[in-house]
Amino acid sequence: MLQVSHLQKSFGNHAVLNDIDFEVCKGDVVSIIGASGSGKSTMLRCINLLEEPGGGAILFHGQDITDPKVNVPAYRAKVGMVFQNFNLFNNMTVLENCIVGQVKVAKKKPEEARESAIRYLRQVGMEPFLNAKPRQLSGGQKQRVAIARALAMEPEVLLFDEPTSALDPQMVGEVLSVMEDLAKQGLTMLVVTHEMAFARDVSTHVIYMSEGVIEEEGTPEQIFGAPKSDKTKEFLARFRNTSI
Amino acid sequence: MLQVSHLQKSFGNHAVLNDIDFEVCKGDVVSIIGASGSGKSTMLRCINLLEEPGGGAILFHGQDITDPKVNVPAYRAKVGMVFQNFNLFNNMTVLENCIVGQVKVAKKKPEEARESAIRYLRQVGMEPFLNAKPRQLSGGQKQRVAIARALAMEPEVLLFDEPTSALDPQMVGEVLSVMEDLAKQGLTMLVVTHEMAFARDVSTHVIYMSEGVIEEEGTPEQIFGAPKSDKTKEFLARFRNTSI
Amino acid sequence: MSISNMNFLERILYLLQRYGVSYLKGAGTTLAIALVSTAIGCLIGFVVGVVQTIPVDKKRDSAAKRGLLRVVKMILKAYVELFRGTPMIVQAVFIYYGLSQMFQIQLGMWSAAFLVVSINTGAYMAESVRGGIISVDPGQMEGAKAIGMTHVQAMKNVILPQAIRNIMPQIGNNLIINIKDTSVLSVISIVDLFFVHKSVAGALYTYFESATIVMAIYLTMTLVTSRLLLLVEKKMDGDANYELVDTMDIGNQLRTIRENDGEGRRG
Amino acid sequence: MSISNMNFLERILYLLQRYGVSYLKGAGTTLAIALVSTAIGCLIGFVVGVVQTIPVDKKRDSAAKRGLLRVVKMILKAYVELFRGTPMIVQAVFIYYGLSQMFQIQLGMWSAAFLVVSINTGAYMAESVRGGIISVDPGQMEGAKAIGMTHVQAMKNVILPQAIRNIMPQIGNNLIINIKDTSVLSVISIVDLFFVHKSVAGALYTYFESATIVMAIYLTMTLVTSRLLLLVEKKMDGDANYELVDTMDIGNQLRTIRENDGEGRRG
Amino acid sequence: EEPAAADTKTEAAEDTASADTTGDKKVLKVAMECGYAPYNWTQPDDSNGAVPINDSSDYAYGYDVMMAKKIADELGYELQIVKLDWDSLVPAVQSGTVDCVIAGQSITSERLEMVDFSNPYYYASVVSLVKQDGPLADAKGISDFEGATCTSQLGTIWYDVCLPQIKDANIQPAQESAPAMLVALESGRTDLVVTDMPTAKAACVAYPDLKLLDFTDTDDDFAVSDEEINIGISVQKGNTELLDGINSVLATMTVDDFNSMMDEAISVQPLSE
Ligand SMILES: Nc1ncnc2c1ncn2[C@@H]1O[C@H](COP(=O)(O)OP(=O)(O)OP(=O)(O)O)[C@@H](O)[C@H]1O
Ligand SMILES: Nc1ncnc2c1ncn2[C@@H]1O[C@H](COP(=O)(O)OP(=O)(O)OP(=O)(O)O)[C@@H](O)[C@H]1O
Ligand SMILES: [Mg+2]
Ligand SMILES: [Mg+2]
Repeated sequence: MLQVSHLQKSFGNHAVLNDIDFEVCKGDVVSIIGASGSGKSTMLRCINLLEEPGGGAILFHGQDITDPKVNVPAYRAKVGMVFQNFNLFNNMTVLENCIVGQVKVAKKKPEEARESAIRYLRQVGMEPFLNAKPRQLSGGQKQRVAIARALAMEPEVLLFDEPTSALDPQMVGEVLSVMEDLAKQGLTMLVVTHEMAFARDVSTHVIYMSEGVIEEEGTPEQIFGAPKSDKTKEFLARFRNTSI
Repeated sequence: MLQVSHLQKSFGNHAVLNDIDFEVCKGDVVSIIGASGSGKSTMLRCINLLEEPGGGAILFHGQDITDPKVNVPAYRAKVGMVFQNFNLFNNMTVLENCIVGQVKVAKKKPEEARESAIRYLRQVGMEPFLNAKPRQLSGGQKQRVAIARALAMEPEVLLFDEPTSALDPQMVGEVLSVMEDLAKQGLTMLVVTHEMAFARDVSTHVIYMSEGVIEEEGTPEQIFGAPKSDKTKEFLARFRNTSI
Repeated sequence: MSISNMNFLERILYLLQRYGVSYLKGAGTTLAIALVSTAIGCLIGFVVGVVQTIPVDKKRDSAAKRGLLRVVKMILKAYVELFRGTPMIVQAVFIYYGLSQMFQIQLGMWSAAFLVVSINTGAYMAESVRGGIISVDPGQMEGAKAIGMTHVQAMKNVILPQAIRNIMPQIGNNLIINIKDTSVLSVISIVDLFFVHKSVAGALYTYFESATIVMAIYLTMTLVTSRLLLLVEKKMDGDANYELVDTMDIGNQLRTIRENDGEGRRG
Repeated sequence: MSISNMNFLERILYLLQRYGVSYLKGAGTTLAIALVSTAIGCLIGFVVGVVQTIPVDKKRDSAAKRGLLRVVKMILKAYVELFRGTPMIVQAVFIYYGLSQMFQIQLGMWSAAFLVVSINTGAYMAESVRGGIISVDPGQMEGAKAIGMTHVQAMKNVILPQAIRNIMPQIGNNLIINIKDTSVLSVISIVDLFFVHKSVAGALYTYFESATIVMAIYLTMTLVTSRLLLLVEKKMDGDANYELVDTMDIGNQLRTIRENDGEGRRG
Repeated sequence: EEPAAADTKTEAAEDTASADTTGDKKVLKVAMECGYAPYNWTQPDDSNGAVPINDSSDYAYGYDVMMAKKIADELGYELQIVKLDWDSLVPAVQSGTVDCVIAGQSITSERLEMVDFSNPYYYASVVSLVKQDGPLADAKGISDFEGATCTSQLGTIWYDVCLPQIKDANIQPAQESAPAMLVALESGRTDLVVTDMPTAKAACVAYPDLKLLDFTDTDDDFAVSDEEINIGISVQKGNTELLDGINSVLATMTVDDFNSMMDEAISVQPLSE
């Protein structure tokens, strides 16, 4: 359902993405791994059109969404995003953060929106904090609200940018199990992650990025079991030494 | 050198820290682990006096720094901090971020400050980005600059709030080795972390926090090998299942 | 006792006794025009500020839309520059007398007064709003866009509420400026507080005494309004703390909501 | 040709020919007072804004320091409220004539002019600066404090540079307000652009023609200044992109620095 | 709101175009500052026959108002006093928003190009005001003013014609209003102001330490032609009907009539109470 081809992006003279090609099918959970600064966030942002791609095409259900005629807000409503730095709305409470999109964008009834917001917040354990403002939350709490906000929009595809970076192992477990459930229900996910365990155990497909190109991609077994590229081997070396 | 006793803190009716007691000696690397929202960041912020403790004492070299007569900026200059959300200065380049404190606070000569800033930036692999502004950096890059900025102040104690959350495993390895070096040189560190591997392998002491109290503390061997409290066992369950 | 034998204070009392009502009426006029025009001006300023920050998407927007946006932005820019850039007193004369002379359009003096002050405030507020908008973390806009909000929705729900908080001190400034600047409306026959002062000074030649009275009245008005605005700021900042929700209660709440079909709803 | 037979344009040309130099001189006076006073006023505003945001630490600050801070803050607050809250024209009269009458203090008219406009601008800017400071992410202050900066250091190096960026539109507003508000200084014998207009209109009864001329001059002045300020804003925003540093080169750079003893240093 | 000013248009030449009608009586809109005693001032009540100010609860009275009443009565108009800032008196009459201005305007040839003036409705004399304890208090003529710092009101013959006659005078920029001019004198910023007798008399009541110097009929006085010191009523250019009407009323009055009317105005001005 999502096809990226020859995607390019540079900031000034600094080429950040180079000829990125891959495909995601419905229900896929794609992990994107790679070094800091290799362009993972930029790629997600391009898919969501928060950055204008410098070249190439992004097909969503066969339609090139870089096409000028595409209704961008409507597209974005179908493609959720959890930001690396959360970007919660500072002027709203936790609950309002999760309601506003449903009401204003998805045009749901307020009470319906409220119920589903509370449902998702409960899933990530943020129910007691409904009335808190973002500035009153801990890092992990913010991250969980950001996840709930994205889920509450019930998108077709979800882009996660390091969704568990601020969470403790226990919470990571809970969030991952929520994500697994969603995957089983057919939600498509692209997950930038540094949790190699997640990439290996949960995802259906792994993309390893290095310096703006896809160095290697394949099933978790291929990437973790038998990486072809030397770079991939080196990158995974520490993880494989310490944790497997 | 750092002694926390009966530390308390609440926001409104919400008690966040309850009767926290522990001691850190010179050269210790103390890991603080615990669930999201358990009060880890708040504790670090109290130690740095960014939050006013609600009760209890914090002794630094025997002097209670909650005492009104203490010169707070001078104390803070000796106690570095890496924030969970980095707090890089947006109006400065990467290099300036690492220089300004040395020049304005530590009163170093500008060229000296510049050299040591570059040295620390090189250690975290951020040398090519000297002239970038924070908004132009990736999450992991920001985190590395934040670490370099704190190191450049050459403090006696360093408080790290999840210093590797945005880093890939390879980079985590490099940052951790920098921290190990520093520990060997006698730098004292308090590290809030979700990297159980780090807590286990690098630290000299582990504190497990839960709901505002220290549930258990001890050497890594004690905590990871033979946790006494049920809560600790439960918290560590997932980590022990998957990664050991 | 003749005024020539009175001392400063006695003269002030004499003026108050004789012209007290006039002063108060003048103050009322001043306050009414300032309040209404600041409110309208803020609205204008918000609309202009928001339109001026609509990004042009070279690729996605049709040539027609881009052209239109450009024209609208140019008109708004011209509006801001023209009304910010020329003295309000001259604008008032042109609008009230000039329109009448050249196009036989006779605005009532009150409509002219509200019009002139509002569009002036709007021109200044447009710039303040622009400043308020650029000071909001760009991540907020990204967050809003990512859940599918259009530019206008994002502005309305996310950016402006935060921008307004940042420019509240500015809104206060504008209100206070207006309280004082309505004095130029004496050219179109509006008898505001300052015109009363001029009349009294011209009738009794007691400039300092009358000036002292109007300064006191002005100060009272501006102090009260700036105090009120500070309260609004405090209110906007909200509580420093929040209440934890009793999770047991949420289920009940949900049920109640369903029964009342949306009472107590939010957002 | 007699002026009664001229059309509007011809009259304007006639006025320009006859009073052109006076208009220009008036404009020069206006611009000089506005520029200098805005600059001084901004300085005052920054100092007041910064002092007003110094946090009081109930526990750590000595009673003496807290008392002093409170008194200073109260004085500054009174200054802001007094000068924002009363008409500049009355202030000018009190300062220029009142001081002379009551205390035999004879300020020169130019000093009085600069003084009055500067302290007024300062009072308004203090509020704008407050708005600018609250709009900067509190994390920035924490970052600065964590490396040991004092409140003043943090303000100077971290907060204000960002606040200034946010209130640049406001500084533009103030400059433009001042360009127009200097007209009230005619009460203390300053012959600014607007006074020239009044003189011409009063002598020839050609209000609209003269007003058109001064509006054009005001517009020119305000357009040029707001254009310049926009350039400054652009400059402040800096490049959208940065250059990667050639890491090989850094070693050389370091060496050069050492040799030149700090040329090209930063911070 | 302005009472149905709808048809008050500029075709002034056309008969009573610039006068509204309410009921059967046409309205005569007369503009003045209502802040220049004893010519015109604002008072809170209608004592002495003061006229309500349009759109205000205050009343206007003074020499100009008395004259306006007389003209309106004789010509069969209903009088409406429009209180306006000095700056906008001219645009108001030029645009037809008001019918005439009675506000102590001096008749000059230059002004006659832009508005029409009636015949003089008052002959103002020129006097000087100084401080009683100041160096000029004993001046016997304008030659004693040599080198004085002086000022007067903007757009008056006193400023434009009289002050330049003082030898080596340090002429400061003109003041916009009589009160401002007096503040300048009283505060010591200027040594001397030149104005007319009614204003000067009023000033001496408000500021007892001022001294009025009148050199009329001496050789050492300001030289002004009779024409220059005349003040007139201005109407929109070409509004001959109103102008003729006003002139016909003024023609019935003598200089003594003017003076006695002024004396009455001075006697009832607020300062005299
Ligand atoms: N300014 C504040 N006002 C009110 N409550 C706050 C504030 N800051 C933090 N809290 C609350 O204090 C508790 C502890 O927060 P803290 O940031 O210390 O957690 P943490 O252990 O660092 O969690 P994480 O691992 O998610 O970062 C949380 O429940 C949080 O909501
Ligand atoms: N606005 C920008 N202007 C200039 N360069 C940018 C900008 N945004 C990102 N970059 C650069 O693009 C590169 C890729 O950034 P990106 O955020 O995609 O990295 P990432 O793979 O997400 O890294 P991380 O794991 O650290 O978050 C980085 O070198 C970064 O400095
Ligand atoms: Mg990233
Ligand atoms: Mg934390």
